[in-house]
Amino acid sequence: MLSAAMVGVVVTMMLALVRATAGPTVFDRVLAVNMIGTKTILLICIGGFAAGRPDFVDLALVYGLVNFTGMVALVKFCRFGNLASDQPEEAGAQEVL
Amino acid sequence: MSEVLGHWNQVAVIVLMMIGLYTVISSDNLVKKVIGLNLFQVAVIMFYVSMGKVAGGTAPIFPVDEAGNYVTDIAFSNPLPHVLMLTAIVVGVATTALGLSLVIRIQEAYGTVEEDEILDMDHREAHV
Amino acid sequence: MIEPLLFVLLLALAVAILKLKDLFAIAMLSGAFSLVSAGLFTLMDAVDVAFTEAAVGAGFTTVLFLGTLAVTANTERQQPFRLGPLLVVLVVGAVLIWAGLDAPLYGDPTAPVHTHLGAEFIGRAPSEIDMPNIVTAVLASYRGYDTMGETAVIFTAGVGVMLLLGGRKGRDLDEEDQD
Amino acid sequence: MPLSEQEMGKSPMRMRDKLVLRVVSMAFIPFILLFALYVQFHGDYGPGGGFQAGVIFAAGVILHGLIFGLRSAERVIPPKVVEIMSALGLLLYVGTGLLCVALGGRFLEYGVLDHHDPVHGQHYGIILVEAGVGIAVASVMLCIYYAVAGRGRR
Repeated sequence: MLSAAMVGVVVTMMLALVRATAGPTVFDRVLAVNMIGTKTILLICIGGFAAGRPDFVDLALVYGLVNFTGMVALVKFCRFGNLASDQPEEAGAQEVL
Repeated sequence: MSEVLGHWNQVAVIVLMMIGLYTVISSDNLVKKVIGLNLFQVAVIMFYVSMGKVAGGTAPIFPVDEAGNYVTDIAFSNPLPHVLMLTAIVVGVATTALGLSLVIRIQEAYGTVEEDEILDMDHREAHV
Repeated sequence: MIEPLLFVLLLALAVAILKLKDLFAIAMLSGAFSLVSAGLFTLMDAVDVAFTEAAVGAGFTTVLFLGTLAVTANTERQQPFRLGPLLVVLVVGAVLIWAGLDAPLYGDPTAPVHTHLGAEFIGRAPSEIDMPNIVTAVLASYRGYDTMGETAVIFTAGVGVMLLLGGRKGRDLDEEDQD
Repeated sequence: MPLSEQEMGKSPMRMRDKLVLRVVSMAFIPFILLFALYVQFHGDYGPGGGFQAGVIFAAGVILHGLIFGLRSAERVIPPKVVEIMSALGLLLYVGTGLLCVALGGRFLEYGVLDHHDPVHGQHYGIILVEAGVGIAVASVMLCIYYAVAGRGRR
């Protein structure tokens, strides 16, 4: 049962990978990569329970917390073009968040 | 063929390693070369970790039973490759940072990170 | 057997990284690559390695690559196809696979790796160190010299980055106080 | 929520003015830092340790830097402090080894740290060494972030 769930999660990750590779816009890619991250969290939770060591949910937690930093960096980069300043580069750009 | 399938982990790791190597030697872009090195590094780490796996084993952390004693009579995966690779990952990211700062300096000095253009500039400078 | 399936996904990610020309997308995909590889580490029982890979790959490496891309060009130039690298890679890969066929099978408990030092550590750790996590015990105590060297390498890399990128002095010259 | 004139600053488009992002990250950053400490000190009992804790701590500060600007992060943890701490972390590691020598053992032989019970000595030694690793890794990572992100501003 748990193995079937894991196979399902991996198949979902593959679908997300197709979108991340093909994705015409940046936001398709960001969403798809974020989805791969979320599915990895699920995979680790299921794997922990399948191995009978559910205390490894710690690992899933660190994904959830640190993945957020990476996503904010991605979004900031494609909005501002750098990671340091908090001023937008071009005036009148579209609000994206 | 069944020989190869029995060693699926090594075959997969070597294919991954070769993709990384190909990225390093075929691309002229220095940033992409660093990413290729990262792929290569993950492949090596994966190789070590897959060697440490014991069938039917569990992660090398002793479970604690109700009485507070460690359960030691179950099979554990080998902790030694994990220790070596754990430090290798952090060292790897530190050296990646060093490589990327070299790329930044190259960009500032030459105005490009494409290797052949940089070599062209060097040659022209040497002949002037 | 979920590991081979996940490995296929990992290989697909690597090929996508190789094929794409948009370096921003590549930075993004390399983040996803290390996430997936960390998932694979968990399934191979290396929870500590997975922990490190997750912390490093998901957050820090992405930030690092994006910080570099902010300075350099965002797309890779189109390259002509070259036969040399492909031949080198194919030959090296074939030799490595041929050499690897003599190695013990995946998960074989009688492999030489498991019969000497690893078993020794697992047997001695409960009485000598008395900590549940064998990896921490080996990392900090049995192989303490090794870890000290690694810490020194990290420190040296940090010093190198500081020297290359100028530290505080280089930055403060050309920027007025904006906050 | 209306923002005061000072909070708005010169440009209304800054990262920190995005309400959802700011509120979520304000809620996240303390948890990331706390989780780093948990990973540091729970590393003896579960997965984790100094290397992981250092990177997670740095990720928390980097998130602050991304949302509120590099300048703000450099005010929270100044680059000078980071540079000193990265050396201090390594010194704490080496110092633990030298302390063992001073107490009559060999280099990094933690058993002598507690003269009643060598197993307790091992625990003290491992905690000290992991703390050194955590401090060194966190500060080197922050150092690299300050250096690389500061370049991108030009």
